[in-house]
Formats: sequence, structure tokens, C-alpha cells
Amino acid sequence: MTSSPRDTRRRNKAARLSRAAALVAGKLVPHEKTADLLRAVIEPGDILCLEGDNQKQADFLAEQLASLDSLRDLHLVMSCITLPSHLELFKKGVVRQVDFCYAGPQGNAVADLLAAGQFPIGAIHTYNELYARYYIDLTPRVALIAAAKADRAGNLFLAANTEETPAIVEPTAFYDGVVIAQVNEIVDELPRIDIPTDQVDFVIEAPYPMHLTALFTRDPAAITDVQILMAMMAIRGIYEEYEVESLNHGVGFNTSAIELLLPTYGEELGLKGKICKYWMVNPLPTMIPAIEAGWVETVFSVGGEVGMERYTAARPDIYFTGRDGSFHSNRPMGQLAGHYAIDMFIGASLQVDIHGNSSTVSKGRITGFGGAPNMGCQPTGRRHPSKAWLKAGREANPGPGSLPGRKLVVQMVETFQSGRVPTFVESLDAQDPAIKAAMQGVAPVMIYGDDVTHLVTEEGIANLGACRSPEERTAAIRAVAGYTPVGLKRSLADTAALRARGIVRLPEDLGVSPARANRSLLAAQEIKDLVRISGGLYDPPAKFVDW
Amino acid sequence: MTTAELLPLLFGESAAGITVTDQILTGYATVAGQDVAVLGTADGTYINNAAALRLSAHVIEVVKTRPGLPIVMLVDSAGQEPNRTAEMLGLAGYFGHLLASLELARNQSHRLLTLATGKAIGGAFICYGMFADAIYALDSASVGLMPVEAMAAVTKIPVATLEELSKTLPALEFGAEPFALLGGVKEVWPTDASLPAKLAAALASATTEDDRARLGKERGGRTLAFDVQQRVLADSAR
Amino acid sequence: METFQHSFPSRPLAWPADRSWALAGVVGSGNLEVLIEPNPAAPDAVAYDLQTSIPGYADSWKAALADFAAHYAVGGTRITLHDQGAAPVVITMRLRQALDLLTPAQP
Amino acid sequence: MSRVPYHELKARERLAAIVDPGSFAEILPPPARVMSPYLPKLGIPVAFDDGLAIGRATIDGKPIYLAAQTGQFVGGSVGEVHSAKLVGLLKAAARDRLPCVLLIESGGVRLHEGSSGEIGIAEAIRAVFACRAAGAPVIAVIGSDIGAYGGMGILSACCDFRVMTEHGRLGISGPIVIEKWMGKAAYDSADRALVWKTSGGKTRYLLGDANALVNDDTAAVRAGIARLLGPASPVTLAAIEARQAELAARLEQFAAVTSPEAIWQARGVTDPAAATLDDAETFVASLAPAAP
Repeated sequence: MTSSPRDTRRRNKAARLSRAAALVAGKLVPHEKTADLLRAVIEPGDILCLEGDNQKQADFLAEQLASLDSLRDLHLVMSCITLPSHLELFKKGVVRQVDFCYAGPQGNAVADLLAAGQFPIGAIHTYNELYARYYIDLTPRVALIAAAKADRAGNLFLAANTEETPAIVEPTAFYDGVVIAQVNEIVDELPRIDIPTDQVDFVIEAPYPMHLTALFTRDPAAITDVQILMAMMAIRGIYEEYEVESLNHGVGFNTSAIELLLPTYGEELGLKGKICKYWMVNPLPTMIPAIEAGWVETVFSVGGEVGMERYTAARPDIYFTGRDGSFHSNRPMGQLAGHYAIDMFIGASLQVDIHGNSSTVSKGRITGFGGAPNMGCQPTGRRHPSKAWLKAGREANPGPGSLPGRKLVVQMVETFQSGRVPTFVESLDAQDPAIKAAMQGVAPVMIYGDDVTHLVTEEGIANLGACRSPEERTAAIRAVAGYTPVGLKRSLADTAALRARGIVRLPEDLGVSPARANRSLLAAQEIKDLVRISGGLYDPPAKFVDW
Repeated sequence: MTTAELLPLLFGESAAGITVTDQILTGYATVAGQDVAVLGTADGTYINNAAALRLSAHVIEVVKTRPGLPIVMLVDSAGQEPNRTAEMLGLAGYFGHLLASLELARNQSHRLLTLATGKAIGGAFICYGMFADAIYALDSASVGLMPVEAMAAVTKIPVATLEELSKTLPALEFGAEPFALLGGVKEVWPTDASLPAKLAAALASATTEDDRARLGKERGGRTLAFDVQQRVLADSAR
Repeated sequence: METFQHSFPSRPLAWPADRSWALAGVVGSGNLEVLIEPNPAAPDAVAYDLQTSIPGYADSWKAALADFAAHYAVGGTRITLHDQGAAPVVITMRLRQALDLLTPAQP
Repeated sequence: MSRVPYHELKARERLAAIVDPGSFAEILPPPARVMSPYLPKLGIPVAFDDGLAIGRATIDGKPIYLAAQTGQFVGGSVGEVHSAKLVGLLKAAARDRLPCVLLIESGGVRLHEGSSGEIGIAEAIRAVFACRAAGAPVIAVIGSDIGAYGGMGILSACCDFRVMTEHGRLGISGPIVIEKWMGKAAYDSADRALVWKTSGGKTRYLLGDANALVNDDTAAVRAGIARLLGPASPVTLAAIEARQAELAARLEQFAAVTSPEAIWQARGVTDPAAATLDDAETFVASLAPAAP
């Protein structure tokens, strides 16, 4: 038999499948044979994709993989390093290179592995950036993915958490890679087909359901008066000011406070129907009051949220749902929507430097980015105008060679983190030489100062987009950095001048009374209120139930 | 000293009138010729709902059948039983009821006397022993809120720090003697043949006045409690 | 634990006749309590007396307390603070809440 | 929202919301600085009132004594000074034969003050019964985040009456202690739904440990207290025997029961899952007549 230069991958896949065929008949593999299957299918040197993000995990497959002793020379591509079994692969020394996005829960362990020379970083990506590379130079040879259900033909149902599964499966399946799925259960008939069986090679009914984290559930009981004050300022100084119609919210308590102020404070300001109509955000429980009060037109999501299944299914006017009636999400498309199609991204971070760069890296902890940078940046390929985009664009004083509009990119932080750790710093911990050395000299900055239009703190709002020089931007940052060392260096004269030009605005400049910043202003003060307002359709996880 | 050894030492042959079932003592005995009712715990047992209920049942029986009979309470319990079902069924209510039954006895002229014989810790001491008219402890008894190691584990304060501080703050020290300095027990007794006579004398001298705060001040172990109580009483009378 | 006492100039506060003190906040994680009492001996200054569980932030404290003394008329008072790691914004908020009890009309 | 949730308020806000406006006269107010001598030695900041505000006030014009604990301050725990204020207040109530209302938010004895708080709670329990003997009712109100645990759980059970909200919890050992003791499989302290069904206001009311279950808002709590400001609950042989029989029957009826839902059903809740969400008023109204 002569080898053809045109179909080596296809023939290689056939060889893998024939090795597997010696072990199993058909697509459905008993979970006891998982390790044998992986051993037969994975080859040294493979680009291997292991599905797992901040919510959903192919955890059974990850554990089986970590238990193998036959692995070597793997190039791992995966969005999130979150499980102990992921770390196991590095400890075993079988990883040649890793390209990933996020390592939040394992940030300390990853930093330790890096220091020990056991964590060979290719690059830290944003989500869509990594998915894009799956189609260019990082196409997986083998992809280990997770789905809710499969039918006996091998079609997959992803339920609420589509996440990144299609973005992994499509490039793998159409470039002669092997797709192996773990599912919670195999059924005769699926509610709907999210991944057709021709893109799937093997299906394993895992002995336990995949792990799902209630990542976006924020208990209103934990929202502080300070966060409410900041939320009031953001609503007046940004949402109202720019008439923000389409937006993304982060996962923090700051933005939860905003969501819970819309039906109260927002209503009082007459903003209903004017702002916050179109959302790219996961089904946040704290949005229930605003949705029920009629504020929201649509919500598209990158993933689901534990406990929101019945609520989202009962509100198809708001959420995207399948023909079966249940919630649908998609991470790459959601990120794309958040990049191009929204007026505003608002989020938080652990550190902000004097140039407005922000990062969630802290000393001894490597966390990566997640999706924030895909949305917290200026989409220079955007061409459609909106009120907010044009107003922010005018403030940026564009020249003849620049875009007429800007996305509002807002960072909302308290000047101190808990334990009185200052948020504002002269230089980010992300500038750590060891981290930069592993990244070809690039510091893992989450959002760059040039992309940020506004900074909201409990002291006030700094309009960085309207600053005319790097020095001015630093002065504006210091003006709202409070009593941190960065803030203590502010000059009273600079602050007064920036205030006069509206670049720095304090609560009184925004018509916000700190005396009103009180939890009684929230539309829901505890999880139980959310359940009641949802008409009993929201099923919070037990750890949030205190009744 | 085990319960089996201790009961004869206290009550002589009359100890036979005390039943020990599942580490709960109930019965009757004599002290220096005087009849008493006896109830209590043994061998460091944990008190649960059923145990509390058996103790209160005994108190009710004494009140109904032996008017005015003094009640001697022996304490050797490490605490309330930390159990979800016990809590679900309302352990606090069972303890409250035990205390109320003792209050009934006190109001009906039964003298209440406690002797801490072994462990007398936390809620187990509060739920009956510390409610007596007069409280005594054997020198070998483990009396107090909790041992210093346990306190350190919960408060996250190093053992060494607590031990150093306990030299000047007896409240932080575990044991019968420091507890007496706080006024929590009247006297600490050696475990010897003098016990029956001491017990008889104590029964004779017991009054219903709660003088623990005053004792704590006089002995210098709990310096503020008495004065603060008095200030509240004075300020509220204005 | 760290303590310090510091006085800053401040315009005199007119004490209301029906009050002899004002308290705001509670001692708890990330929170503090402040007590304002009259100190007629120094009508043009406020005397702060602080106890905090987190040492090492004297500069931040001084700046926050000086700003408060400069912005509001609190001369002739003694203000005692018991802090358990409150952020400066909470400190300012509590001071303002206590002051509101004495002078609801201050800007 | 017009509702002011009781559990959201701090001790002094609760006092103000519950009594007739302006009627609260504090005893040993903050400037008196009656504070813990122990905490500074352990590097912990003190509070002016040591976590307990006490005083006199009126409800519907009726004079009462009352106290409120601050749960944020060392867990509402009871140390030497804290307990002495409480004891003094109860003794004053007994002396003046006035009702005494305790707004409880406490995990029990303050460990940092060792045995002094334990003795203080024992003294307070004696003082509670002194009030009852004097015909002055003592009413424990339990509706805060921390609830009433440890020695304060026992003390609450000794009061004439208990007013609870569905947010309140009454017990002795807290869930974390029990989890350590029994293991996570037997009691997962992070399973808050189970924690509340074990010790929360609804279960306590169904079993007869709370005399009133009221909505988590200050007006409802105030009304619940006002209804109980009449005669005390005297400690009589008949009352003690009745309670003994009730507690024995409870133990027998539920000897083999581990799930709170079974208790709910046995006590007249037809659909526990739905009733979980009901506010207190609806919950109480919906109970079958057989329930206590």
C-alpha cells in the first residue's frame, strides 16, 4: 500500500478507529472501557482538547485520562484548567505544551507548576481567540467533550449549557479528529439534537453526572450599601447618560446590584424602556425582578445557570429556547455578540494600574482571562451605529482616520478589596517577570487601559475615554482611587480641573445621594425574594436556600 | 473515679437507691441521715432529648411524691449531643423544660444542690447543674466552657497566647479552681471520706439567692459582672 | 491591633439640645462603629481616637479623617472609632451617618 | 418594597422599629463604655455596648424592658459584660414586674471570655425564671441571621414565650459543629435548606417550640410581641406535667424520623415543598386544624 500525501489525517483517524473497534462495537462505549478506549485512540504528539469551562466539565473523561500511564508528549488545548485531574497531567510530565484561557480555581496551583517548570504555556488566550485557533493551527486530533444526553444513534443534546461544545466538535470532526463524548444518560429519544451523530465518534454514559457550577448566582443578601452606591452612580452616570440599550454584565455583586436597582431606582428615574433592553449574559437569577417588571426584551447566553431551567423555559419571549422548549446557549456566538453587538461591557477586576490596565492576576496566582477581554475591548470592525456608541465616540475626539464610535467599556471596582488590599496599584502583579518570561514577554493584562472608557468606584466615575493624554488619564484614575496609595498621590488641583470638565464626577455631580444607598432600595433582598418574584419558577441550589 | 466508686463514697449504702441507665442517674439516697433525691449524668456522657426528659421526669416525681425533699445533682457530661435529629426535635426545648421543672421544685421549697463530679462542660452544665441553689465541684472535675485547645481551635487564637493570658484571666483557664474564682462554684472539694459531711453542711446552708456574681468579684476572677448588674439595676430604678 | 489619636482643625458643630452623643455602625468584619461626643474644650478641632484590627494603614486613615474634618463642621467633638477592617468608604459613610443624627441639615 | 425585613436590621434599628417612636431610653448607653476587658488582650476591637443594647421603652403605651444583641459583633456572643447587662435588665424587670423583650441574635457563650460568659448565661437563666415568678413575661424574639444557639438557645427555651420568623433559627449545636461530629454525609452545613428545616422558625413552630411565627418584617414582629405582653406563663406543676407529656409524645412520634418534611406533614403541612416558600402568615393560616 502506498501512502498518499493528501489524506494522511484521514487514514490516521481510520487506524485509530480500527484500534478502538477491537475493543468496542459501535459508538456506545460502556464506561468501564473508557480508559482502554482513550489508550487506543490517543497517540503521542497529539493535540488533545479536553472540554471544561467555568461551569461545565467533561470531568469523568478528565479523570480517566489522568489515570492513564500511556500518555506522552501531549499538546493540551482547553479553555479552562479547573479540575485536580487537569493538574495531574502536568504533574505526570506528559504535557509538551498547553494553550488555555482561564485557570481561576486552580490559579495558585498553576503558578506553582509554572515555577517548578511543569507548566509549558503556549499562550493564555481569550475564549474566542482559542476557539478561532481550533480552526487554524490548533485543531484537535482528539476531543473529549461533555453533553447532557445522547440517543442510541449518537446524537447529542446539550441542554442549557451548550457552552463551547460546538466550537470544539466542528473543527475536530471536519478535520479528521476523533470526538468522544461523555453524557449523563443515554435515552431513546432526545428533546432536541444539538450535535448530530456524524460529528461524534464515541459516546460514554458516565457513572455520575457532569459537574455543573452555579457560577452566576449572587445572593442579594450579600450586596453591600457601598455596591449600591456604585450601582446608583453607574446607572445615572453611564446607563442613563448614554442610553445604553444593549449590554453585558459581569458575574460580580456590583452588577447584581445594578440589576436589582432597575425596577426601583431605575423606575423612579423613568428609564424603563430606554435602557437595558438587550442583553448578552447568562441567565442571572438577579435579573428576575427586572425581567418580571418588563425591563428586558431579550437575553442571549453563553451558558446556562443551575436552577434557572424552569424559569428560562417559561420565558421564551426573553430567552432563546429550542423547539423542545428548553433554554439554549452558545459560548462562541455569545462572545461574538458581546464583541460586536452591544453598547456596553461592564465588569470588575482585582487590580487596576495607573494607566487603566486591569488584571485578575495576583502574586502567586495565575488566573487567565475568560471571556471578559472579548467584550471588554473596542471592536474596530464594528460599523453599525447606536446612540451610546456614537456619544462615546464623540467624546473620544476621533480624528479623520479613526472610528466614529466607541463601545462603552466600564470597569467597576471598589478602591479596596476585602482585607483592605488596595485595588489600585502603580504596577500590576501581572507584570511579574516569571509570568512574562513564560509568555514571550507579554504580561497577562485582562483589559487594556486604552479600551476602557469609564472607571466607576465608590468615590466617583472617571471618564477615561474623554481624557486627552496618558497623564490626564492617570490623574483621573488617581482622582477616583480613594485612600489607596495611588489615590493619596492625587493633586487637588488636577481633580478640580477634571471635575470641571466632567471627566471626574462625584456622587453629588451625578445627583446621587449616598444617604439613599441602602439595601432597602434593592428589588430583592434575598434569594427567597427572587424565587417568589419568579412565581416559584426559580430553583436555587440548596446552598443558597435559607428557609 | 468512676460513678460506681463515687456514689458509695457520697451516699454510703444508700447509693443502692440510685439507678444508672444509659449514664443517666435517678433515684433517692441519704446524706448524713437526711433523705435526698439524686439525679445526674455519669461517665462524661452526652445529653440528648431522651436523657433530658428522664431527668425532668424524675424532678416531677420528686415534687409530686416527696414534698420539700432536697435534690442533689451530679454532673459528669461532656455536653449536649451534637446531632441533627436531636436539634430537629428541639433539644433546646427539652433543656428549657428540664430547667423549668427544677424551677418548679425550687419554688416548692426543694433545695437544689449540684456537685460537678467529672466533666461539667458548656451546655451540659448549663442545662441543669448550674441552675442549683448552691454549686460545688470535686477537685478532679473538668469544669468550664471548654478546654483551651478547643477554644484555640475555634477562636484561631494560639494555645500559647491563651495559656499566657489565663495566668491573669482565670476565665480562660479550664478546671474547677479557676471556675471557683469566677464564682461559678462555691467550693472545690477533695475526693475523700469528708464528702458526705460536706454535702450535708452544704444542703443545710443553701439559699435561693444567686450570689455567683458577688463571689466572682470578691474572689477577683470575674471583676465586672457584679458591678455591671448593680449599675443596670440602679440606672433602671431612676 | 493598632491605635492612634489625632486632631484635625474643623469648623465648630452646633450641638443639638436633645442629644449628648451619636453612634453609627457596628463592630464586625469589614465594618466599624463611630461615636461622636461633645468636646467643648476644643471648639475648632475634632479629636479622633481610633482602634483598628488591621495595622499598617495610618496614612489612609489620616487622609480619610482629615478630609472628613475639612468637609464637615465637626469642631468641638471627640470621635471614637472601633474598626474591624472597614474600607475607607465605609469609614466615611459611618462618620456621615453619625453626624446626620446630630445635624440632619448638613450638606 | 415597603417591607422592612427584620433580619436585615442592626440591633439598634430593630429596637427603634419595634417600640413606640422615641420611647427607647437606653441603660448604660455607648458613652458609658461598659466594654469587654478581654477582647483587647486578644487583639480584637471592642464595642461601646459590648454587643448588647438594653433599656426601657413602650409598646402601644405599655412600659417594657428590652434588650437587643448585635450578631455582627463576635457572633452576638455573650461575655462577662454582655451577660451582666442582660442579668441586670432581667432583674430590673422582675423587680418592677414589667415584661422583658429579648431580641436575640447570638451563637451563645463568647469563647474569647471563657467560662465567665458561661456563668453569665447561667445567671441570666436564673433571672429569666425570677421574672416568670414575679409574673413579668419574658419574650424571646428570634428572627436574625445568626439565630439563637448554644447557651442563648437554652435561655430562649426558658422564656415565657418565643416569637420567631421563618428566618430565625433556634437550637443548641450549630450545623458546623454537628457536621464535624457526625460527618458531612449526615449533616452538610452548606445545605442551607436542610439547616433551616432542622432549626428554622417553621419547624420550631410546628413542633410547638415557638409560640408565634410571624413574617420577617418589623411590623409583624412588633404585633407578635404586642399580643404576648399580657400575663406571664407561670411555672406550675400542671404546666410542667403537660409539657413533659408533650415532649415525650414528640420523641415517641418522631423516634424513627430523620427528614424534616415528615415532621411537617405529620403536623398538618400537606405540601411541604410549596409551604417552604410561604411567608409565615400564609404558612400558619394554611395549617390543618390538627396542628398545635
